[in-house]
Amino acid sequence: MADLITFLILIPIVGAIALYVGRPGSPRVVALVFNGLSFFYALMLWQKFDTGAAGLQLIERHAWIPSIGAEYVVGIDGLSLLLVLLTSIVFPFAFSAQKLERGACSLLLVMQAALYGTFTAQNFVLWFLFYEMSLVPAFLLIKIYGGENRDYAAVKFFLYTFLGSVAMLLAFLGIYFAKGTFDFEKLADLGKAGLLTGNVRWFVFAGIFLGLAVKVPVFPFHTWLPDAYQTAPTGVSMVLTGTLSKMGVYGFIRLLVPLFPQEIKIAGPWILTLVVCSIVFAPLAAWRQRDLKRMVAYLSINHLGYCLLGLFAITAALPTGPIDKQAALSGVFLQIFNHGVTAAALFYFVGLLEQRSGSRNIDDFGGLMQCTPLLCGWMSVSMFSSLGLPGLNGFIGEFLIFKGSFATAAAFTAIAVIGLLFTAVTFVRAMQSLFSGPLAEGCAGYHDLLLREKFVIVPVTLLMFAIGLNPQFIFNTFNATVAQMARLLG
Amino acid sequence: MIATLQIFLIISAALFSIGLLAALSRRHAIFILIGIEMMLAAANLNFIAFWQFSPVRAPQPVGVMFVIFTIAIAAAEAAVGLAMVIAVYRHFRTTNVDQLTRLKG
Amino acid sequence: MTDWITRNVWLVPATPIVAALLILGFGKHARRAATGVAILGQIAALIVSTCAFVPTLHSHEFRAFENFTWFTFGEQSLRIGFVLDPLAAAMMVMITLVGLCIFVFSLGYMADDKNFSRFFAYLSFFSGAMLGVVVANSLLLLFVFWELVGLASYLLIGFWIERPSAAAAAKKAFITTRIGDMGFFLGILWLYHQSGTLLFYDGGHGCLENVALLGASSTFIALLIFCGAAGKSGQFPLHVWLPDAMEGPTPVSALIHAATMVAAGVFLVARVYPIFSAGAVNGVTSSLIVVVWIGVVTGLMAALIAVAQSDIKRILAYSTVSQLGLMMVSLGVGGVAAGIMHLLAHGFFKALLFLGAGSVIHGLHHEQDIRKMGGLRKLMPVTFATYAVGMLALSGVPFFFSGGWTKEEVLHATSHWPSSHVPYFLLLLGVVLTALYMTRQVMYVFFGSSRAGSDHHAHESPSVMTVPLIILALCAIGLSIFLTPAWPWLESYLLGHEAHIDAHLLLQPMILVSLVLVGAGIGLGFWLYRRAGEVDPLQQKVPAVYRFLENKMWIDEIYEHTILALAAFASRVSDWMDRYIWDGLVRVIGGIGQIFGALTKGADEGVINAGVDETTVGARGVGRAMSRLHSGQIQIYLGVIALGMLALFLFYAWLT
Amino acid sequence: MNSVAFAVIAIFTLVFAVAAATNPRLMHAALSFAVMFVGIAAFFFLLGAEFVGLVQIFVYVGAVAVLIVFTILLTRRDAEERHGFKWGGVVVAIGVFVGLVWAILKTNSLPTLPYLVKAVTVKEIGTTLMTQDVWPLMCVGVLLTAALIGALVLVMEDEP
Repeated sequence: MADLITFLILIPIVGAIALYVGRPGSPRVVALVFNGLSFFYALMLWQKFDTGAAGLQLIERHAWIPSIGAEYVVGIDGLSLLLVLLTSIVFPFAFSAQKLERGACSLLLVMQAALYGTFTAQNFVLWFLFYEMSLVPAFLLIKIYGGENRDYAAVKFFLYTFLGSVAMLLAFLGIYFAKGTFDFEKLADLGKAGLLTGNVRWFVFAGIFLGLAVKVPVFPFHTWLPDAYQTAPTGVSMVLTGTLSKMGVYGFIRLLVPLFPQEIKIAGPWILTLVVCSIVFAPLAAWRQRDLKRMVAYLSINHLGYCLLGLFAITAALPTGPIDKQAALSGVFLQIFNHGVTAAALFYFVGLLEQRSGSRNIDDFGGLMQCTPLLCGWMSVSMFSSLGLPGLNGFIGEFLIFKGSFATAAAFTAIAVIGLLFTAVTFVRAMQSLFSGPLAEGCAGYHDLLLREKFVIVPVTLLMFAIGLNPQFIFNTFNATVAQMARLLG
Repeated sequence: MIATLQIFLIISAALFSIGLLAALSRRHAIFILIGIEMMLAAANLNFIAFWQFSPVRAPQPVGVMFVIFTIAIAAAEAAVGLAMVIAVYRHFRTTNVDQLTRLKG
Repeated sequence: MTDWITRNVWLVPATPIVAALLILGFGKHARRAATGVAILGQIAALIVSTCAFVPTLHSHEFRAFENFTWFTFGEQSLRIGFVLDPLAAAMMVMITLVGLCIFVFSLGYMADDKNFSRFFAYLSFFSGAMLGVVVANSLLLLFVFWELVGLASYLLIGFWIERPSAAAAAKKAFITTRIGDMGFFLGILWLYHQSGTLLFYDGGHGCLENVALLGASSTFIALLIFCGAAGKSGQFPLHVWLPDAMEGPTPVSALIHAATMVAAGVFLVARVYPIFSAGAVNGVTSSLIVVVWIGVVTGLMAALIAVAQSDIKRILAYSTVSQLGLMMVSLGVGGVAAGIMHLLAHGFFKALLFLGAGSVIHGLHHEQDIRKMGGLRKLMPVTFATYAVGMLALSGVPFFFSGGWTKEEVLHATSHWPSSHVPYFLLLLGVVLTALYMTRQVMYVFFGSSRAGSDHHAHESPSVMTVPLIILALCAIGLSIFLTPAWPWLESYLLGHEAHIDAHLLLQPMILVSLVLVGAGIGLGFWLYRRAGEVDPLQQKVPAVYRFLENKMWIDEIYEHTILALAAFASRVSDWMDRYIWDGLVRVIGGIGQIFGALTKGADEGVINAGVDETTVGARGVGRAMSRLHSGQIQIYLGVIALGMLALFLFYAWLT
Repeated sequence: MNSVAFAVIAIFTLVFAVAAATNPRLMHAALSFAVMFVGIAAFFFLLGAEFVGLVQIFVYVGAVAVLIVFTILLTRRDAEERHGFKWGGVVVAIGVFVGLVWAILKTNSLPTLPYLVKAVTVKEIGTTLMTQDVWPLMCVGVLLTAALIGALVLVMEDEP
C-alpha cells in the first residue's frame, strides 16, 4: 500500500492492456470497472492525505536515469490531489457518455494513466513524459474515432500541442544545462533568486509559456480547440476539456509561476492582456456558433481564462494582503475543479441531444421542454452552473478569483466581468432556442432521460450543488497548499 | 604551425562543409551518400581530437570507442544506402534525385 | 422566543425554498400536493415572519444578527449571516402576506395549466429567494439570493415556454438585469477590497458600520451597487425588461411588480444606504444625486409612456416603473423611511391591481387590450370595487388610501432637498400623469359599454380569486392608519423612533397641493375618456406624441440598433478573427515555409512566377500549406536542416 | 610533431575531399573519396589512434569505396554526368562553414595545450569492448546483421 500513487497510475494501464488483449464483449463495462478501481484508489489517496500539512506528501522516489537528472518522483500536494480526484470523476463520466469501441476505450485509459502521472510527477523528465503520453491517445482518438473533418482537426491539434511541447522541452533543456536539475522543488527554490540571467531567460520563459498556453489554451493559441472539441466523440471531448486542459493550468501553477517570479512581474501586463482577451472574445465567438459543441468549446476557453486571470493577477503584482493571494489561488483551484465537472457535464448533455437527433446544430432543436422536460431541467442546471449562478459551483470559484484579482488588477478584472455577461448571454440564448418556443419539427419523438442517464447525471449535478452550497470539503483538500503557495509568492 | 585543437576542429569543419556541399549540390544519389560519409568522417575526427586533447584522461579510450562504433554504423548505413540506390535505379531507371519526388505532398 | 427567532431568521427564506424543492420532487402530476405544500410553505413563512416582527416592536433600533463562517479558503474565512431589523421585518411581512394572496389567487387563475405544479414550485422559489435578499446580513449572501431572484423571474416570465415571445421576454429580463448585476458584482469586489468584510453588521466591524474607512471610493462603490439596483428595479436605462415581463402569467407579474423582484432594488439601496450617504454634506452626496436624477427620469418617462399603452398589464407595468422611480427619488433625497413605506404600500396595492387585472383577463378569456373592454363594472362587481381601491391608492388619493400618504411623504422629502427643486416639480407632474392614466384605464375597462363584444361571456371570477383581492384591498386601505402624519407609526418604526400622536399634522398645506393635482388628473382623465371609442382620444388630438409614447419612446429600438447591434457586431468580429486572423496566422507560418520552398525551386528553375502563384494559392489551409513544404526533393530537406543549423548559430551569436 | 607533415596531410585531405565533392565524373569522384579517407586515417595516426586509422582504411578504402564503385558500375547507364550542379548548396555549405569556424574561434574554453600523443593499444580497446561497452557492441552486431539482411532484401529481384 505504500506505493499508492504508482498503483493509481498503473491501474488504467493494466486496464488498457487487459482490454487490448482480452477482447471483451463490452469494453465499456470493463473500462468502467477499472475506472471504479482507480476512483477507489483516488479516494484512498484522499483519505491518506494529511490535509493539514503543506508540501508534498506520499512521495515515492526511485533512481531512474541519473546521468540526465531524471528521477522517478511522484508525490501529491493539495493541488495534485484535487486534480487526481477530478480525473477520477471525469473519466467514468466520459465513459458513460456513449458507446465506445475497444480501441477507443483502451486509448482513453492510457490517457487517464498519463493524466494521473502528469498531476503527480515531481521531476520534469517524468512529468514531460506523461504530458506527451497524453497527447498521443488524444490525437489518435480524434483522428480515428472523430466525426466530420477529423483529419484536419487531429493534425491541427497535434501540430499545435506538439510545437508547444517542443518549445517547452527546449526551454527545460536550457534550464537543465544551466542548473543541472529537473526536480520541481529544487528548481522552485532556485527560481526565487532568479533562475537564469540575460536574454536567455526570456527565451526559456517564452518557450514554457508557449507550451502551456497552447495546452490551456490562451488566446490567440486557441484555434485548435474548437475544431478538436467539435470533432472528437462526446466522451473524448469531455476528457479533453475536463482534464486535459487542466494540465496547462497545472503547468502554469507548478512550473511557470515558481520558476520565473521576476519575469512574470515584467511580462505580467501582457499576459493578463492575452488572458482578458480569452475571457472576452471567447464567449463573443461562442455566441455566434450554431454548433453546440463548438459553443461549449469556446466557453471552455473563457472559463480557463478566469483561472489564469486569478493566477497572473496575483503574481504579476503583489497584492496588499494575504487574503487576496489566498482568495485568488483558492478560486483558481476551485475553478479548475468546477470547470472540469461542469464543462464535462455540458458536453455530456450535448452528446445526449446528439444521440437523440443526430445533430448538434442549435437550429435543429426547439421546444424541447415540451417533450423532454427532465433533460432540459438538468441541462439547465449545468448551464447555470457554467454561467456562474450563485448556489451552484461556478459562482464561488469565480467570486474568489475576482476578489483576488481585483486587488492588483482592477482594470483587467473590470473588463473580465464583461466575459461573465457574455457567457450568460450565450447560454440564455442557447436555452431559449433549445428549450422554449414551439416544438421543432422532428423533435417530437425524443425520449426523455433514461434511467441509466439519470444515474450519471444526478450524482454530478448533486456534486455541483454540494460545492455551490457548502464548498468546505473541496477547500479542505488544498487550503494548506494555498497558504504555503501564497507565502512563497512573497 | 603548431597543431592545436582549434586547427583540427577547423579542418573537420571544412570537411563537414565539403560533405554538405556534396550532399546538397550534386544530383546523383551516390553523391549524397558520399557527402554523408564525409560528414561522418568529420565528426569522427572531432571525437578523436577532443579525446586526445582532453585534459582529463578517462581510464578507457572513450573517444576511440565512439569512433569505432560510428564507423560500424556508417558502414551499415553505406551498405543499405547503396542497396537503395540500386533498387531505386532498377525501379525508376534513374539515379537523379530531382526526379525522385514520390514524397511530394 | 425572541432569542430563538433572531437566531433562526433563516427559516423565513428556507421554508418556501424547501417547499419548492419538495414540489419539484413530487413530479408533474401531484397537483393537489403541490398547491398544498406551496401554500403551507408560504403560511409558515408568514407565521415565522410575524414572529420575527414581534421582537422588533419591543425596542427601538432593534437589530439582531447571526453570523457564521460559510467556508475557509487558505487561512482566510468568508463569513455570511442573517440580520433582523425593522427594515427586514417589515419587508418580510409584506412579502409573505402579498405572496400568500398571490398564491391563493393563482389556484384559480392557473387551474387549467398543465404545468400547474411546476408553476407553484417556481413561485415558492421566487418568494423564498426574495425573503433571502431581505434577511441577508452580507452583501455576498444578498447577491446570492439576488441572482436567485433573477433566476426565478427568468423561469416564471418564460413559464409559457411554448410561446416564443415569453422566452424572448425571459431572456431580456435575465440579460438586462445581469448587465446591472455585473456592476453590482464589481461594487461588491471593490467594497470587499476596501473594507475587508462584506458583513453589513458585525458588532462594530461590519462594512456598514465603518463606512468612513471607504473614503473617496464610497461614491464609486455606491454607484456600482446602484447599477444592480437599477437593473432589478427597472430604472432608466435598464427598465426595458420590465414591461416585456408581462409575458408571464399575471400572478407572476403581480409577484414581480409588487412583492419581490423590483422591490429588491429599492430595498438594496435602503440596506446599504450608509455607503451612499458616506461623507454627505448636508445630506447630499454625488452618488445620491445620481440616484435622484435617475429616479426622476424613470418616474416621469414611465408615467408618460403609460398614458399611451393599451395593454392592461403594460399600463400597470409602466406605472410600476414610474413608482419605483419615485421611491428612488425618495431614497436619494434622504427620505429612506418614506421610500420604504411607499415600497410597502405599493406592494399591497400593486399586487391588488395586478390580480384585479388578472381577474379581468381571466373573465374575458385572456383578452388584454383595454380598448376592447368596457362596462365590466356590472359584470364583475367585486373585481371592480377592489380595482377601484387599488387605482385610488396608486393615484395617490390621500386620507383613506395608503398610497396617498406615502406619496405625500415622498413629495415632502423631495421638497426639502437642498440640491435642487426641479425633481419636486417633475414629481408633481408625475402625480398628475399617474392619476390620468389610471383613470383612463378604469374608464376603458369598467365604464362605458362593451366595445368589441368580447365581454359577452365575461363573468365574475371564482371566490378563490376574489377573496385575495378583497384582503389586499383591505390592506391597502388599512395600512393608511399607520401612515398618517398624525401618527406616523411605520415611519417611526423604521427609523427607530417613538411614534407620537399629533393631530395637527393631519392637514398640511402640501396635502392640499397634491389633492388638487390628483383631482386634476382624475378629472382630466374622466373628461377625456368619458366617451372613448376604440380610437384613443389622445391619438386623435396629438397623433405624433401618442405614437411616440405608444412606441415606448423607441427606447427598445434604439437599444436594438446601438447596443445590441454593437454586441452582435463584436461577436461577429470575434468569430471572424478566430476563423481568419488567428487561424490565418497558422496558415501564414505554413505559407512562409512554402515561400521558402518555392523560392529555392524558383531559383533553380528560374520561374519566379510559379513561386508567386504557389504562394497566393497556398493560403488555403494548414494541411495544404504544410504538405506543400514536402516538395519531395530530399536535397531541399537537407538544405533546410543546414539552414536551421545556421539559424541556431545566429541565435547563439545573439545570445552571447 | 612535425607541423610540416600535418600541413601536408591537411591539404592532401581537403583537396581530395573537394575533388570527391565536385568532380563531374563519377568514377573519379569515387576514387578521390577513397583517397581522402587515407588522409583522414593519417590524421588518426597523428592523433595516436592507430587502430582506428587502420579500421578506417580497411572499412572505407577497402569496403565502402569498392561498394560505391560497384554501384556506379551497376547503374552505369545513368553514370554519365548529365546532371547539373546546384549553386544554392555551395552558398549553404559556405554559410555553415563560416558559422562553424566562427563558433570554434569564439569558444574560449577549448584546451589550448599542445597535444601529447599517447597511443592506445589494441589490447585496451579489446578489453573495453568486452567489458564496459559489451552492450553497445551487441547492439552494433544486431544492427549490422539487420543492415546486411535489409540490403539484400532491397536489391533482390522482385521477379520470381
